[in-house]
Amino acid sequence: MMNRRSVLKAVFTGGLVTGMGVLMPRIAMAAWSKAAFGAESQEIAMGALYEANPQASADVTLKAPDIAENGAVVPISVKSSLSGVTSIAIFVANNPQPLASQFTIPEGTLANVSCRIRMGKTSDVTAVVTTASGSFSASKEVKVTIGGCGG
Amino acid sequence: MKKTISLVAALMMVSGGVAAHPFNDAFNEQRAMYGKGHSFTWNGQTYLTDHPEEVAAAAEANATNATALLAAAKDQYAQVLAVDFGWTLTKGLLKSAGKALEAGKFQDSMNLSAQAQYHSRMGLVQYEQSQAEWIMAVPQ
Amino acid sequence: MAKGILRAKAKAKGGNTVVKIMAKHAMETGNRKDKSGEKIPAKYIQTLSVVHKGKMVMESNMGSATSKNPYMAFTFVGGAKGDELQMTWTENTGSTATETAKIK
Amino acid sequence: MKIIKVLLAGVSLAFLASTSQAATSGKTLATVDPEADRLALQSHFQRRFPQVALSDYVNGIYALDAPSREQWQDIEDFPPYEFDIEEGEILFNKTFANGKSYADCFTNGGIGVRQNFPRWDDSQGKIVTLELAINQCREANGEKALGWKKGKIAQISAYMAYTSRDNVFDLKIPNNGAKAAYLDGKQTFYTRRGQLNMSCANCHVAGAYIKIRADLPGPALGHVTHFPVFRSKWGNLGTLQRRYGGCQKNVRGVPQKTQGDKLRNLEFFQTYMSNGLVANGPGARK
Repeated sequence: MMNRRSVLKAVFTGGLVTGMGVLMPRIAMAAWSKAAFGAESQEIAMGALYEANPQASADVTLKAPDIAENGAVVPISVKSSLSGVTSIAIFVANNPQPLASQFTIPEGTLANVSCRIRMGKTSDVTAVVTTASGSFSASKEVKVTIGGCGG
Repeated sequence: MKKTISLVAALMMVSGGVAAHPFNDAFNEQRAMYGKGHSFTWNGQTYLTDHPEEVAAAAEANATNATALLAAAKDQYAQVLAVDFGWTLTKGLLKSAGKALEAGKFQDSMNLSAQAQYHSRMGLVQYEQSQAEWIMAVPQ
Repeated sequence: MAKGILRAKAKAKGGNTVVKIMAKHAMETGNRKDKSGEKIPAKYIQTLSVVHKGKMVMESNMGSATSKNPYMAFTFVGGAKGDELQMTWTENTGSTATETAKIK
Repeated sequence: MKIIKVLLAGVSLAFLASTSQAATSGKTLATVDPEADRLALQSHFQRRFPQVALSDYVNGIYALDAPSREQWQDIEDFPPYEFDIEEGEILFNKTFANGKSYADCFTNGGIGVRQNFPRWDDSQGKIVTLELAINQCREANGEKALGWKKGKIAQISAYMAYTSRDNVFDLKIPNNGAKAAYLDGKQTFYTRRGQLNMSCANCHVAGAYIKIRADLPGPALGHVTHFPVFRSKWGNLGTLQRRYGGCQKNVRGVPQKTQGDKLRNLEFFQTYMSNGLVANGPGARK
């Protein structure tokens, strides 16, 4: 049964989720979601993708630098020891649009991805891993500094 | 009178270096602490913390003085560029000084010209000094 | 044949294939302004999918926080030297293309 | 042991290099000893960072700072300059209108020659950098010279550097002309300029691995081996001379002329300091 909140979300995501089981992770549909990618806060972006707020989990490993050498190119790796991972998403809380990347992990692909993201300023970076039993996350603050050597 | 003394004093101010003149130290210290327009006593004499350019900019604010000061600042900038030791902000200061002059803001123009000229003069000091002292920085 | 915008390094190792892909793309976010203060229109890769022998092995959706020259690396089970990977990218502007790479 | 240096915007010509000792020799053509200079610079860094292998200095700041190194290695895993190497190879192999190509201008067809540049050219009586040689080659074959700082020239240079990876720099100073150029470059390196009154050496000898705001300047040893570089800051590939201009602006000085005598001599001096190290360009930098 859909509660009011998820119905609203369903409308928000363009009706794509209507008719799907509530527990079915929407991300498995893999369509590029304007509601999620265009969202200007992490809460809204996550709301568009997940039923419930992801729970922090030690089974999600986020590798990110403490201090980014350059905010324009920040190497990030996410892996998880959870079984049945269907997707991995990366959020940068303080970016204008926090959702950076979303990876669909089909069966047979390991829950271990790397990418490079862009960060406007110091921010928490959050990786969310989705499995059949819910969404799990790991966060880390990455400092972005303005260097003295612009040239 | 004070002004003349400070002019001479400031011209003596070839600062820094290995054997810094104690007067320069005193001047730099006073300037750093109190800014311009402050008087201090050194060896029983009274001096002002003004740079010569600031003294020049304190002249009556009119078209003639502002024009002359801008020309002097431009000339000094050309000199420092000729030895390849210009500073980046100087060009902008000269431009602003020219605009202020056109707009009839003579005092603003003179202040900007003075600042530009100071930059160029210090660039030249830097050049002179570097000729003698660069070798000191080489690791042995 | 002119090369596309994707470069891939795929290596079969111990039963798995490690894939690294980089795209030559500015990933214009739409947040940046040009010198005259006009916003530069957004132009970025939205999706990139990788297919191995008819099976989707990775699909990535990207947002404005993906760096210029976007890069991703992942590992899938299977794949052998000489196999082909089909990589399809789609821009927010609607342009799309499929490029291929061989597993080494 | 990091000291945070606070730089006053106002000029304070008073503070002089902390490394200074009474130096009397090495200032004139008669006393300058490039080999002694090189060894002195090496030993300066080896004393400061005894744990760092000499050969690792080609990686710049990443030889000294582990957290930066980790990010850099992630990027080098699939470096953004790969596109430029490809592009550079195409450009390099393109024939000019007269049927000749770059290969005709360089020894060994231009492959694996990066480590020989910059070099003293006796007939021209000056230092020739790789980029200058590229443009001279173009002009000799009736083509227009390329811009010095980025784009095609950097890509061609990157390709040529790529074909020269692991070749050892062994610049020669064959005569007094070359020696004079070396001395001039050395002077430029140690001379303070700009409103911030800083020399190359302030940041890259005494100041290497000391924070300047949020930046860690790289060591002067091995400083030039990895050029041209793809700087994330630029978002594209650039030549060493482009970086020189940027550095000089950073200390608020009007930059010296790109590929002019001064900066070519500086490049010669710096590269000579890296003799014995390998060419590893192009590189990725922050």
